[in-house]
Amino acid sequence: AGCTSGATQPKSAAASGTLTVQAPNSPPTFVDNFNPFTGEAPGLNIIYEPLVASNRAKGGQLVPWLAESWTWSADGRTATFKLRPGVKFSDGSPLTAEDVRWTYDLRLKNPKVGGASYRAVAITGKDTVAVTWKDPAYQQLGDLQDIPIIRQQLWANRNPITYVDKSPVGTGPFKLTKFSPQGVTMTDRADYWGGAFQVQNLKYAAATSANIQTQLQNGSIDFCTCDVDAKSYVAGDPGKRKFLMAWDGAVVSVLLNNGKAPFDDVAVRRAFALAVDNEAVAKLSSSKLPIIQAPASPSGLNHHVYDGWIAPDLSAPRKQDVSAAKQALATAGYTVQNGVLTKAGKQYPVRYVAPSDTPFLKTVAQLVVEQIKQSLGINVQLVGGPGSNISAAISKGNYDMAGNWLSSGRGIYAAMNQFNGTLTAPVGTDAASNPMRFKNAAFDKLLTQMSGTDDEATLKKLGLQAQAIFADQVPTIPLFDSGAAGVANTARWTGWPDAEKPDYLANTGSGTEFITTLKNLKPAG
Amino acid sequence: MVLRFLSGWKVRAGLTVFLLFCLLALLGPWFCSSVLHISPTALDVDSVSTPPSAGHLLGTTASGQDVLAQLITGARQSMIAGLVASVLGTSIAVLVGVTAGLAGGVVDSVLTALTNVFLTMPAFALIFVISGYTQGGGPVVIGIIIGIFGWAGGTRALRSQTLSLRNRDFVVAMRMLGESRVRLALVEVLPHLIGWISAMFLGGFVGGVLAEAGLAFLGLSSASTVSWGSMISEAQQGNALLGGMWWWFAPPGLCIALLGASVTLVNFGIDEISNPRLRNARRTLVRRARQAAVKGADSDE
Amino acid sequence: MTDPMMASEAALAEPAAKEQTARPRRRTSYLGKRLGFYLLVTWVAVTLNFFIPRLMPGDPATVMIAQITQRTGQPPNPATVESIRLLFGSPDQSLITQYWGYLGQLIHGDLGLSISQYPVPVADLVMSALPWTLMLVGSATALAFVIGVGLGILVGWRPGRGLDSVVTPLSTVVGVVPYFWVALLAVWIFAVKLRWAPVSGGYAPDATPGFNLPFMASALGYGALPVATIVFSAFGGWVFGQRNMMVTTLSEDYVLLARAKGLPGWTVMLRYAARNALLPSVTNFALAIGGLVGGSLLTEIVFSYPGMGFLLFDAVSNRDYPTMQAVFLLITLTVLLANFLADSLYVLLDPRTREAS
Amino acid sequence: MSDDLLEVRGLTVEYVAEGGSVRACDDVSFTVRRGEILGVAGESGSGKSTLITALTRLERPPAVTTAGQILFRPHGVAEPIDLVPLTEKQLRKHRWRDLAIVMQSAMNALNPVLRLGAQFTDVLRHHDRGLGRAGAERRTEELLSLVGLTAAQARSYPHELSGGTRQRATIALALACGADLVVMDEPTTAVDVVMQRQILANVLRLRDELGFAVVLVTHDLSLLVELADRIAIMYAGKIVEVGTAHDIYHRPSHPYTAGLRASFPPLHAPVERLHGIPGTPPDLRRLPSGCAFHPRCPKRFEPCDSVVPRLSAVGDQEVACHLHSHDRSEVVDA
Amino acid sequence: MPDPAVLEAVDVSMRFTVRGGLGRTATVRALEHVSLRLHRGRTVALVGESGSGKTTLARLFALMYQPTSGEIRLRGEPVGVRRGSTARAYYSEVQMVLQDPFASLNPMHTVRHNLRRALRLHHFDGDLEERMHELLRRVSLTPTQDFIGKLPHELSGGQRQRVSIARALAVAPKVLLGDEPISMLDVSMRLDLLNLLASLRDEEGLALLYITHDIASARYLAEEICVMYAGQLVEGGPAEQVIQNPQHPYTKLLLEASPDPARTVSAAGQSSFLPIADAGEPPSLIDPPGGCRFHPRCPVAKAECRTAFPARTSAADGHWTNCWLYTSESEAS
Ligand SMILES: Nc1ncnc2c1ncn2[C@@H]1O[C@H](COP(=O)(O)OP(=O)(O)OP(=O)(O)O)[C@@H](O)[C@H]1O
Ligand SMILES: Nc1ncnc2c1ncn2[C@@H]1O[C@H](COP(=O)(O)OP(=O)(O)OP(=O)(O)O)[C@@H](O)[C@H]1O
Ligand SMILES: [Mg+2]
Ligand SMILES: [Mg+2]
Ligand code: NI
Repeated sequence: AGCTSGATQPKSAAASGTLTVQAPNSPPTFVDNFNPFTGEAPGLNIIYEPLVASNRAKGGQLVPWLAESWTWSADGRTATFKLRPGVKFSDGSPLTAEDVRWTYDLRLKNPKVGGASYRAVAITGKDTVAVTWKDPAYQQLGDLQDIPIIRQQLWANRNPITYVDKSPVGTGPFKLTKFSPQGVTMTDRADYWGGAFQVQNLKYAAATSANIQTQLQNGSIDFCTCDVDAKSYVAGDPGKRKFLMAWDGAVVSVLLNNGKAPFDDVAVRRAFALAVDNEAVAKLSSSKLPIIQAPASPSGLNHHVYDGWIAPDLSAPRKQDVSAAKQALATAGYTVQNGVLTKAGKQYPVRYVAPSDTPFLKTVAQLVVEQIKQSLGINVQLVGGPGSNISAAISKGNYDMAGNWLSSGRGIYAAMNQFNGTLTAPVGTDAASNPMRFKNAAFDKLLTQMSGTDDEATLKKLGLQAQAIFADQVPTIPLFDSGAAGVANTARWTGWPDAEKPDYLANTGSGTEFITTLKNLKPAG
Repeated sequence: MVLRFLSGWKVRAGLTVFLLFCLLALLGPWFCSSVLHISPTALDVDSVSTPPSAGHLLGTTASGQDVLAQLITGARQSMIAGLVASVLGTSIAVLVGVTAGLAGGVVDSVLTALTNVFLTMPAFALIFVISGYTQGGGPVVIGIIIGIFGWAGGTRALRSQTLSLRNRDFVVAMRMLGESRVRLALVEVLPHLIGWISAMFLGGFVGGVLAEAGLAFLGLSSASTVSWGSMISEAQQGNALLGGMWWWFAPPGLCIALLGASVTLVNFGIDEISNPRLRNARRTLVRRARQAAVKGADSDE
Repeated sequence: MTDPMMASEAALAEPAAKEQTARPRRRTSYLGKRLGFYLLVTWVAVTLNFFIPRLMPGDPATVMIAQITQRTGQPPNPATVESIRLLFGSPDQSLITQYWGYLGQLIHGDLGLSISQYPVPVADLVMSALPWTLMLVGSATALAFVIGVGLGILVGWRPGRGLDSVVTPLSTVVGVVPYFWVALLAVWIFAVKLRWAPVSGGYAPDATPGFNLPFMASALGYGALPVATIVFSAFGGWVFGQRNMMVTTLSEDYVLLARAKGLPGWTVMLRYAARNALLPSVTNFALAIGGLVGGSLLTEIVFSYPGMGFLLFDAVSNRDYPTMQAVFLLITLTVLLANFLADSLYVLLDPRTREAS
Repeated sequence: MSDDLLEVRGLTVEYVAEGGSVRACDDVSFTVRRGEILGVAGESGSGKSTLITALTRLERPPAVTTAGQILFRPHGVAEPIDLVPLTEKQLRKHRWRDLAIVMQSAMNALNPVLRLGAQFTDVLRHHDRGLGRAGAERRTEELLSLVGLTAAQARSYPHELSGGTRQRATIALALACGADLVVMDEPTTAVDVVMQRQILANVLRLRDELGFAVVLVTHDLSLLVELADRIAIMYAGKIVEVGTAHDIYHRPSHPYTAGLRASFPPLHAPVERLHGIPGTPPDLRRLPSGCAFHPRCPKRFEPCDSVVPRLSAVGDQEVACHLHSHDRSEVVDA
Repeated sequence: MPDPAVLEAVDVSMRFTVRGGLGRTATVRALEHVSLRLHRGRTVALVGESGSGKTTLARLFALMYQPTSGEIRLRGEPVGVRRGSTARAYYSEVQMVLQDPFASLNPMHTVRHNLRRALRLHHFDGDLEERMHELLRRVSLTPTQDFIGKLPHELSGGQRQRVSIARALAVAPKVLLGDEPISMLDVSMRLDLLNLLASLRDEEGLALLYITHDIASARYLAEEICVMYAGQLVEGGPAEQVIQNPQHPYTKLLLEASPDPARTVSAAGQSSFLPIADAGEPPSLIDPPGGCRFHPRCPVAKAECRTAFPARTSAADGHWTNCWLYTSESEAS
């Protein structure tokens, strides 16, 4: 004893209304830049707020945020937003339609800020703003949640790219009070439009994946969205420690490079998918969670988020079927020689890239490789490396198989759009979208149709067709449903969302979701 | 000389352990698969994170891999990395250092400048960067990178040794017989550097093993092969210590330490040979002689 | 690689020739040469540091897009991708043009803007990280040196005795235990189990950096464990080298003569034997300082210490070339500085290398 | 008897080693009188340095004094002190004050990182606690001037001085505390003949002024003959002959002495073909049986290879040779 | 002097550039205008104090450096530093025996290796083994089969020096340069080696350069003695002449200082050490005194001694000196 402030439990913290969380992205130190365009300081995503948000716990349902409501024009190209009254920036000035217009317009004018899928923006009334797209854009509205609204007065003379903002002014419920590279402290605002919060002080502590577990264990952090050994953490004090799974729609999958042999051949993709036992993978991957993650649907959609959207015949996971897999390979003319996939005398060695700094992806990779070796006799070469290398390899198409999580919780269109063949790029050039390089004309056509409707029934119908193509073409091998795991200590704060069926996701990485989480917290006892 | 080298307990103990490890590296994988019938990569989904038991003598990892099998196969990877690093590093060091020392003049200046550049380069950082680039090309690639960036330190010592050897009388004498430079270098000078070279080699070996472990810890080792470093790294990522899984965390570290210790012990011996002043009489002998002297003096009276 | 046998050599430059009768004739040209040499080495190192990272696959834009994809659960829309590419993607200029630009910037002391922390100047990042590393590794290196050399002197003074036969093998074995393994164990024992020290970080999150007591106390508390682990791993190397130097020195006639003079044991040990046996260690210490910035990678990662090592790790992960280059440059400069220091120290400490009066 | 400053009796020094010990000094006995110069000559490896270090109790492992006495009678001490059983601490009282040493190579004997003056003052002040810094410096100057050096040289580091100057300085250092006995191990082998003579002339003059005794070790017998009062000849760890310089030169009794004497070509006398001593000095680890010199001895006869001759008086000299054993005296005549 | 010189140094000077601790450089003027001739079947002894440049001259003869000025001539032909086979050709005529027998044999190689390399390098095409034994016999290392397989550490100093000589002889040289070949040997073994050298000279007709500190041994072995002081030759001539009738004050000093027990013959029983005046030390060669370099120590120095190096004055018997004392005389006469 006798040492250090860090290890001691801030017991008095609850009394003073302080919540300590791990900063999103877990950097070891923070950099004092709260510029909403370039900054990465913690808390940035709750200082600034967008017009709309989506609730991933509800299948990506759009939620009004700074906009109270919106209406679509008949052609589906223009959405008119009605701003919420009484929204104030943290400097006390009110949010105006001009602020919104200016914010949106900036993105159109400055290509380096970018991110604008719309074509034009205009003020149509005292507190209404119209945003116009090129094509029917019902499915594009969600993009707006990534655009934080800033105050024109402050930013008009700032270069949005190069300005280093140390005293941010936003509409969010907390304002910055203290910055230190090891911790950021924010206090709540009395004049927040969403009402009062019980959490008066919010602290972001620097904690990396290497030490978050210990910091949780010794109680210096109340909440984190993090990949930890939640099972042993919760088991340590089941009464006070809570596991939260933010089902954000993620499906852990094996990405297959559809753009190059051998996985450009659907038979090979099918064979590999059949050769994998996703049940075992799911089980092994859940060894550190208090729950067992469910094997994924062959539709590639997460059961939790897309309950009701998944075709009933695709709801059950694909069963491992070694003989079918072998059959598929044989029919397509493949043989396995010395552990190498061979067709017509040509050999197709397979490389599986997996980031070595994401433990569970590495474990998944090891197991999948092992299973393929066992079932098909193919020696897949496992290639590791730092995550940045692996993402570069995936983006460039320099891989055959890759472990990653996929699928968006922002609605069926967003989920399926990840396989949009028009957005991909050939092997050798960067594909930011669809690095699987999956191309299917019928599938792409369905996507265009989905984009032009906001009728749920139509969307569902198109979704079913898309799923069928997906399950048949196997652009990836969905393994199991996942999400952003998190743990919370209820010693000081209660009111966390339900673990089984949450109404919203507790996730520091997403601003609006985290604000909702914070809003619902109450001091313990 | 060889006998003298082998006479100390340190050298003998060191060599024994070292050879055991070599044997492990050589035969380990075969032993694993053919005798113990365990695979280092197989994942036992049903027994994850289990402590040592009859089924898994050293327990399993968080993903159900057999720790013992990993430890045995890891020996090969770690030692290959160390070996490649030290063979390459020492070879470059000898080539550059001896050439610079013997040739003198412009060649010496250029080679010395080269050495200095490599000395000032942030070696470990660059190794870190480059091995990231190679996407875990396995222990050989890692060893090569470590070797390429790690040779400079020893080169300077070798060069100055060669410089002093170059003007030693026996070299001068052979030169005055008309002996060619290459032969002078290989036959007259090099044998005298054996002590240095082998110490450098062993130092490089340990350095290589440690560097590989460090890189593996940073996530830069090959994903398809198991090395002690990658075991520690995975154990750390798997929170082995917090979870009380000592059987996962402890053995690879201890193995590296043991290997390093054995090599260091051998180095002690080499050091004593190359620097005779370090050899001192066995204390017991001196004490015994002194006691005998006292007794003799007593009986004389 | 460090091995004790290279201990006897001082610095980067030529080992000081022993022809001491030499007179200062061409001192200016010597200094010029020296400076020229340093400049040359710096230039070569800077050049390599520029090109090697850029030969790695991937560019900052790809990494950033991948990060956004992970954070939001879906790839950014094409407009965003476009803007990121515009900002950070492969510039249109050829590598050579970029290189000249970089050199030009360097000459003006401009390290550029960080990419991963855009648009924060790299200089700011470095300045906030450097003091931590200097403090952490600096104090640890110094401490390891003092402890190791002190022990080395003690055991070398009576070679073969009990202390020597225990301390020497033990300290060398300690030196070959993988550093991070020891550090992780230390964290587990002292931070997790015993709770004597914080788990990670450079100071308490709520401390305000600056010259105030709570902050400094917190920084000390946070630094204790990392420093201790470095010292633990590093002191052994000094023990062995110093011991051997000591043993070698003991057989020198002047030590024998000092004994013959009837001087007390301590005087002989310290003033005669250790004073001389220390010389190579001291210059090696100066050289070890050169490894300060570069050597902190593992420590800082294990302890999430906010220093240069972590900065570099982060920069590499994010393909943040300007930051990487700055860190590399700093490492190169510290190494050169350390060499200069070693040179000067040697001259200062060993009168034989000084000019005859 | 009271004239004897030092009496060495049966001194035996061994280098202990795993494979058996080496006796580098074997049953060595001799006396040193006050104020005399005793020369010790012998070939390389005959144990001269070993003798010197054992005499001053400076032997270091693996050297161990296994037998014998060193009876030392410094001024002001009535009873002779046996140095052999003394502890390091007890010895420290006598070191330098009574017993000083000059080493073979002054370059190595002076601490390279301390100025010359400092190496004087630390010993001066250690042995005379009352002496202040200034006093010690004054004394240093005096001492240096004894050997013809200046105060300025006290401020030099050893490496800044020439070999001869350094060697003179170490001699001045040896005189710092007024020792009764100064032991010198080849003090001039590293310097030139001219400097050698200058240094030794200095030693001789100082001896006459200060009255200390000198044990001087060298392998240059011709020099010793000029310099020493008495000379002891060592061969393979044993003293084979002791006598006055004159006797040793003109009437060598031991064949080895005779051979040694004939190994120096004359400078002025007519040149004749000389032959030195055939063979090579023995390896102490494998000494020949009997008299160690017998394999090289031109006059060896039957007991030489079996019986070790003891040192015994023959006239003024002492010789260890069967030629001069009392019971064999007839053989000499024959 | 009947036949022409086999090897000669003609007016050679040698300067070394040395580097000090902080990179300072200085020039060591190790040899100044030295000429020396070696003749078949004759020994020239070169004596002088340590650092006077004796080794430097020997090394110039051995073509280890290129002289700064002047030249080395082999049978009248100037030779320069060379490499490869031309170097080998030179070394087949000129060989050197170094001072330290403990250092001049590679501790890792046997006697056989040393001899065989020498023979091989110089294209010996007879029975190698037989020739090696013959060489060992030549240097009295008998029985030869006992020695041929030995490593240096198994040999005594004298034996090693014999091996060095045998190695030099293996190439059947015309000139043997001995750089203090006996100074590291035990007193008792020195004479044997000198005798060996003498017999080689006499029987093989070697031209011998014998470098030594010990003027008495020079007298013993050599016909001719040259005295060197601080890089300059100051006196030379037939051995007996130089010893018994030294001209140069330095030679006189050297002779006075050399131990000579015979001097005490008269004073029976009492040691009578002959002290000499404190004559200072040899100068630094980096900034040597001008003129005759001995002048600062010279008891009879004159004004011109400081300014210029005296010309050589020769006597009829070949005894010469470079000293102002005699220069003026000869000029006067
Ligand atoms: N440290 C040692 N260990 C073992 N043997 C030793 C050691 N030092 C000396 N000897 C042996 O002791 C013997 C005597 O050595 P010593 O140094 O006394 O001879 P020395 O007469 O002084 O010779 P030198 O004239 O060469 O100085 C030698 O045979 C030597 O081999
Ligand atoms: N390679 C060299 N570089 C620089 N200086 C040298 C070199 N060789 C010799 N010298 C210098 O030249 C001078 C003459 O040296 P040399 O070795 O020829 O003397 P020496 O007469 O052989 O001396 P000794 O009797 O000690 O062997 C000395 O001052 C020496 O320092
Ligand atoms: Mg000796
Ligand atoms: Mg010489
Ligand atoms: Ni090294």
